[in-house]
Amino acid sequence: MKTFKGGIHPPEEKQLVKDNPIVDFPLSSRYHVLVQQHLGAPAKPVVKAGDEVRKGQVLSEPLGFVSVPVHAPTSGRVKEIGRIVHPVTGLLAPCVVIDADGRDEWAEGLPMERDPFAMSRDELLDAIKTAGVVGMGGATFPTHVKLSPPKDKTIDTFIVNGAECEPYLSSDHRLMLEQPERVLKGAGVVMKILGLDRATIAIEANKPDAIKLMREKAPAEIQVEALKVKYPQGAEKQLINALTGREVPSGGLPMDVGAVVQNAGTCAAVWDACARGIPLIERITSVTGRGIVQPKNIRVRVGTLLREVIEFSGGLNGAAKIIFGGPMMGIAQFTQDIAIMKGTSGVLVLREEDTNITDYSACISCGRCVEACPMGLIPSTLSKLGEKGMWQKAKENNLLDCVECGSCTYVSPANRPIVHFVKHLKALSRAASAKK
Amino acid sequence: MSFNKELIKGIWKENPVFILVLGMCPVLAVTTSAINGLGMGVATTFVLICSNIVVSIIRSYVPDRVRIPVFIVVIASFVTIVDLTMSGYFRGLYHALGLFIPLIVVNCIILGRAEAFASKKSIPLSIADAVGMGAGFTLALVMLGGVREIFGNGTIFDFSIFGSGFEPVLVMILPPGAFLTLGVLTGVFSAIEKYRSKEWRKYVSQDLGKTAVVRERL
Amino acid sequence: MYYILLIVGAALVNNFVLARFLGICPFMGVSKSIDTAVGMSMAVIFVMTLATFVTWLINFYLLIPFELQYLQTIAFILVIASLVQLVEMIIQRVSPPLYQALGIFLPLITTNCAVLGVAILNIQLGHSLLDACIFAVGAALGFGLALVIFAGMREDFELNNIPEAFRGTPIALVTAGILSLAFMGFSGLVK
Amino acid sequence: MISSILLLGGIGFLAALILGISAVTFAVKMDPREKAVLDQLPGANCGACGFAGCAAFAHEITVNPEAEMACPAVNEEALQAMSEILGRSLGGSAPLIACIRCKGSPAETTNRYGYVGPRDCRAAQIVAGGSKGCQYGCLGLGTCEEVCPFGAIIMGEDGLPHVIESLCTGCGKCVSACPRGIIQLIPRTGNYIVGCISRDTAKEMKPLCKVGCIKCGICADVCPFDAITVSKTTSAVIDQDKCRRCGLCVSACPTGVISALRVPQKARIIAEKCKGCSICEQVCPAEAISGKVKEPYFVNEGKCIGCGLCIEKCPSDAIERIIS
Amino acid sequence: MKNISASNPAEDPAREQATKLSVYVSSSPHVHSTEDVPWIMRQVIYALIPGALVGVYFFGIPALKVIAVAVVSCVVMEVLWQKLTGNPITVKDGSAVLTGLLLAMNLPSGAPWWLVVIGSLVAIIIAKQLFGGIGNNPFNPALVGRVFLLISFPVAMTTWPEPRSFFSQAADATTGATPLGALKTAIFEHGTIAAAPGMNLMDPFLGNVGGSLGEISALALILGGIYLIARKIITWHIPVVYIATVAVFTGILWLINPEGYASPSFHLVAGGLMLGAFFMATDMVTSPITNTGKVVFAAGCGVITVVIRLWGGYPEGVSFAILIMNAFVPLINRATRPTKFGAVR
Amino acid sequence: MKEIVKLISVLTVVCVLAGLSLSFVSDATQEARDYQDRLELLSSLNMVLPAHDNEADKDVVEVTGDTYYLAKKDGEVNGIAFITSSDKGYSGLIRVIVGVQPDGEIVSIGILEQKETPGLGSKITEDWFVDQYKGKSLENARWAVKKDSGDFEQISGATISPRAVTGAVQKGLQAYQEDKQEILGGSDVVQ
Repeated sequence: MKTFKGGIHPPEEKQLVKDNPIVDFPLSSRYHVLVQQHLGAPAKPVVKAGDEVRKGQVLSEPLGFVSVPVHAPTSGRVKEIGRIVHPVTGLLAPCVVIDADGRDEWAEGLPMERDPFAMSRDELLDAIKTAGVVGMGGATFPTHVKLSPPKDKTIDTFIVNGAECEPYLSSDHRLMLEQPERVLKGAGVVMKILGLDRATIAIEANKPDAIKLMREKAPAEIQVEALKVKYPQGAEKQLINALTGREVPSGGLPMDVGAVVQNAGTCAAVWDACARGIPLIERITSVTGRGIVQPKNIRVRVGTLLREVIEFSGGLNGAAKIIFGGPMMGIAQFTQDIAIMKGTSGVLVLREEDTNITDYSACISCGRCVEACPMGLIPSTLSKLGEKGMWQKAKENNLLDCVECGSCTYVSPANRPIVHFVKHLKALSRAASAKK
Repeated sequence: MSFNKELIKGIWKENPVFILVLGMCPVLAVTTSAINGLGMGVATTFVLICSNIVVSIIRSYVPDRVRIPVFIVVIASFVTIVDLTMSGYFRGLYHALGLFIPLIVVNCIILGRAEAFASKKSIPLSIADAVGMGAGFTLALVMLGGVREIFGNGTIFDFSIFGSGFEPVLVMILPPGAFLTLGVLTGVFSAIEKYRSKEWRKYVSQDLGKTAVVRERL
Repeated sequence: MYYILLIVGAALVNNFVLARFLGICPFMGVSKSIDTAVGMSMAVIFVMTLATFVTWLINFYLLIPFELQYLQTIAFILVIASLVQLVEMIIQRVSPPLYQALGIFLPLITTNCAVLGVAILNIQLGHSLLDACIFAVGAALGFGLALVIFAGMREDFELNNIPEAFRGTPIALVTAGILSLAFMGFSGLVK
Repeated sequence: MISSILLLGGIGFLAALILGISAVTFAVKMDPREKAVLDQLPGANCGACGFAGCAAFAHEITVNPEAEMACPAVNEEALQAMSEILGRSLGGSAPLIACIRCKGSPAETTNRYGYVGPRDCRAAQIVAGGSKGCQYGCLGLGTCEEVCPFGAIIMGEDGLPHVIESLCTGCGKCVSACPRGIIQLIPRTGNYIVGCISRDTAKEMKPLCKVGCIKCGICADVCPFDAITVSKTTSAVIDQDKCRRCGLCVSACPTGVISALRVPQKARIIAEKCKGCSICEQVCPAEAISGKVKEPYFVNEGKCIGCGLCIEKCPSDAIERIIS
Repeated sequence: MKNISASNPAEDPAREQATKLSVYVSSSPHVHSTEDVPWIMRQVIYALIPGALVGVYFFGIPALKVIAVAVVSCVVMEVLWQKLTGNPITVKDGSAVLTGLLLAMNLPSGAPWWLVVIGSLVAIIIAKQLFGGIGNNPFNPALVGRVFLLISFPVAMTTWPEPRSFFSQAADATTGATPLGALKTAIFEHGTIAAAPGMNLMDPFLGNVGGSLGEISALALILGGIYLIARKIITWHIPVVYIATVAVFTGILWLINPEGYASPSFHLVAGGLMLGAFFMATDMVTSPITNTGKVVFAAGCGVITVVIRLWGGYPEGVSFAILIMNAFVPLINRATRPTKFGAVR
Repeated sequence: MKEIVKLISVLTVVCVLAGLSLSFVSDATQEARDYQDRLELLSSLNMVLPAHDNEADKDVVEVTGDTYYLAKKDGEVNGIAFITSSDKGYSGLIRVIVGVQPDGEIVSIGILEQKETPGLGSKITEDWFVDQYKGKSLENARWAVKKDSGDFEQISGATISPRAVTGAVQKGLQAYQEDKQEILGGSDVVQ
């Protein structure tokens, strides 16, 4: 079975939620739509307090190429442009607060019916951008940018990422099981944009049902590949390496080796955007973990408060950590008053015994992190440098190549927060270069 | 700076061994016993004083380019004098110190003091500096030699201090013992210094606390 | 075989730094990074050999015939000091890259007691000219070895949580002590 | 005897010849300051500074404006001389001093969550923006104490850093290390600072911190020198150039967020010198000076606020500060 | 930066607050493997038990006493130091116990108690705590303690009680030589190994020889080593390469001159090679991080061991070899950095 | 140019002055040093030779490169001292002075120089060790340490050094036996 070098195999814990069918989250009375839900240039709100908005209406306009708009998740009135804690930074960030009118009316002309395969490449890219599609795996990088490689890069490989290597999460799994067509057709649109006649869907071997179903449904030009169950199998660079044997050069992008990777959920969103003009206003999220009473896979509107999602899932039970995303790369939250974003692939609630809040001690140089690092780094050295804040030396030790997958930190017997140290060093390095 | 201040600073505040970490070679090599340390210390002090005097006298006549060679010649002369004198009158010590008598020439302390001090200061101050530095150096050597002799041989200045049941810790009078002892001693010195400054900091911060009270009453 | 033993003896068994305590100042001072340690080692190898060569000649052809052995120290140090300065200037003129690599370490060597020490030891041990030079190379190699090992360890110390009081010189000395303990294992290897 | 003189003289002559010729042939141009600095250094080339000899260190310290005195063998006078040569402080005293602009100890403030991770403010800041309830407040993990090369900052038992005036050199390392910009460098002559930089309104701040600046503006009103500015979204700021160190703002502040670095030194009139001109009485903002014209005036210490205006204005240098 | 993160809720106000909010925040990842430092230390201690048992079997109560004194004094030293310096007490991680056990296994069973205590002092205080405690020591603490003792008290450290079965312990223990010691004497006197007594291989393999109490039985140590490899505490690289280097090196010399050099099989089972290869050289803190580095490290250990054994003044070179190679670890680590993913080739 | 002249003259003058003063000191201490040298030799000779009334250090015979010092009482040779050495010591040369009666029986021995491990091999300088050689001759003793089934005590933990001493003494005795006639006969020749 195809795989890459390094990596770890933490307990999968998918059984909590993987067999629960997707359920629709009921309409809420109020939504908090963060303006900044993507990586890249900020967007500017175009509505003001008191405005009436309809479902799918644009709420903000992108400022720049690497930027996307956000849309109203339902119809209603804009209460205010307020501030809410941003799940990524933990600081207050602007959001559009919408009081739902309960009618849930689509904006004019939505949803439309059109044949994406009849559209031109530019039209498709524009449709994707207008719909505010971003990477749904969690990175939230604007999809249209990823699909517009510079002319000098030849793309010959397109990979649909259905690996879902993060433990606990099953949103992509359920999506592939329940709506394989959206994924496959979306992949077809992406192939058209990239001008390719082949694609690969990569799925970790722990989802045999999804593999089987995909193999049945997929057209001939889309090949389904089973991957060894190993974290971070779904990381772009590792995925490309596993499937093609190519290594994305240090500091480079997948396109440098002719590859484009899109998450399965993103493909589905691309299909909606291109075929029906529906913007990205809802997503499938696994609400799971032993700290939640009824783990569920839900289809939830962007802007829904976490508090409501938790209530919908039966409430908390001895929660010690609430995480947006998976346990390996997700972001811990300190309040329930935050909103679901486009990139929220999961809401994970861990109890104290499932998570890791113990003290760390000195590195004992066991080398396990070196074995585990998929990027061929020496995380132990980086962590020691992090302790001293020596970012220049850390850069000499390939600091910037770290993808923060967390494998090293998972295996560290001294429980060292290596990823945290890496983030710290990267921040110091950024601050220093900003100064100059 | 006063004469007295120059005199005493070498003993603790600018101790050449524990604080400035100069002239380590003889410090480590000859301190297998307290008496050797004393001999080396006295010899070095003698050279230090004499060369400081001479350098201080001739300082204004020496052009920069040949300053170091001239100083070295001066120092080497005194070292040779010590060497010859020891050979003639203190044979036992002469054998014990061995190679390290001629090597006094390259002891950083001597050239360092000649350069840093004697080449700029008057004769009396230079003498004070030399005596102070020499005393500090000797003190350190005797301490180190004493510790090593006590543990490595069970004696101090050749007087047995433990009973016959004592097993000497041989390594102390071997090369590793020299490094370890000096390392631990400098560490302890610096710990004492750190401890003292911590106390002082504590005092300062309490003082700040008092100021805070005053502030609020204002 | 004799020469190998001579080198091994000077480099490992009676390592200049760890067993003979020569050149401790630069050992402590220049061992903070591996790069400088390597540069310093190169410079020491070169100067030690050269100095040994010249001082041996001076001793054998000047001091001994005129019965002036008591001038040994003063003559040697004067020669070494001038020699180092001369070498520095020649290198600077002839090969600027080499000067960049070695030159900056040359002034440090003047007062390196290892250089004077090896010159005097050679006379004391009654070595022939060839023996003396080989002994000097061995000694310098031993010095360099100790220096580079030590630099590697000290670079790591930067990242360790050494108790405050022991940072810097004290821990370097303790490390040298343990290293010296380990090198005791070579004793008896060569007499 | 002759042979020894000849031999040594000969070697000396040769050595000098070589050095002399080389001095001329290989003369290398050098920054004159570098040379002057080198003269001040011990010249032992012991390598203890980490550089290859004194010349290398002299070069470094001349060329690199941030290099600090690393020579362990140099004495205070030489240090002073070198500082003069280079026109900058070499780790000696500097005109600036750091001050901490937050008084929100854990007892006075709230926490948002339990932080698990390295004890470093910068590291804590990147995880959900820091655990302190107030976005602007001190995280209290002691990074400033850690980075201070002079041991001039200590974390007090109140969980806040404190600057030790006598050790602080104003190097600014703590300022750049603090992720929340709480530390500010002020002139050493300054004495009063506002211990808050929050941009929250009084209402927003109330649940988070009991001791923050509530932007009431009383201090600005009371300041006789217009040295304080404050707005609804910026905490009060003291313009240290205008501040006369009278301390009126301290007593006026309702939350006690303004504090003094040190006790103000009060004025005392030297009776022998005082000519009784009454200028001091007129300039004193606190009405602390009284007396009869042409007789020595005196200061009411209880009222004196130590602003020093009288000292400045006195034509006969008859007023001094009480040094305690 | 202080290496404290979350502490006891009672002591840490932030933690207490969190308990009220019942939510913690930390950087990702949020899950962790169950294998922590104490677990690793425990595994190594388990793996040492067979070797220690053989020692106790052949040397009796004194061996047990040495082990007990070493373990207790190491733990006490660590606690004392940490109390004195005001650092958190870390004996719970088990490293001090392990150091004590390893130290004991490197001592003769007849070692007097004060000797063991001095060894523990050197191992824990000088070799470990002065460098900053666990994880920071560049040299293997137990070995530093052992070599310190060997050089300081050569007589006490080379007085090897004769092995006997546990059940036939006599009151007056006689002393003998180790196989390597006997070999060295034979070569020194006669220039040939023929005069060395008792060169059979079975006794040192099972443990029926004189020597440090933990090094005598190659079999028991190999069993422990295999356990460690199976548990993935150590990798095969260091023990296999170390042993192979010794075998190849001595093998070549033996083939050249069987009169002057003992056979490789003898060198493998005699002395502390197995203890060193499986337990001392593999100490994580003091061995290289990468597998390539481990190979280089082990080969160096092997060569130095053989050089000291064959030509040096000491009959055994394992301790010295490992200590010397410990010093090289930073350099080896630098030289054997893994190639990073996507490195431009 | 002027500067060079100054440089040269200053350094030369300093060197000349140094040479002058040193030769003066050397001359002044010459006697004392010679006296110390002789004292050293005499004290070791007196240690190993029987009571005599001549100046043994001046009553010297050289045979095949070895020097023999003769002690005489009333003009009769009553003891011969010679220096022998071994390089089989643990770390370097061991020099032993041996005093024998004309018939080859040892009066006493003394260790002149050794670099053995302090506290261990260096115990060969202790009285109990040295004294055991008294009265031994080639005929009446087995010249090996007890461990090698000889007659001489070894030092626990360090058998190498006693072996070296025993070997050295034996070697010296053998040399003496071989050249005995010449040594005793030639005693009058060299004065």
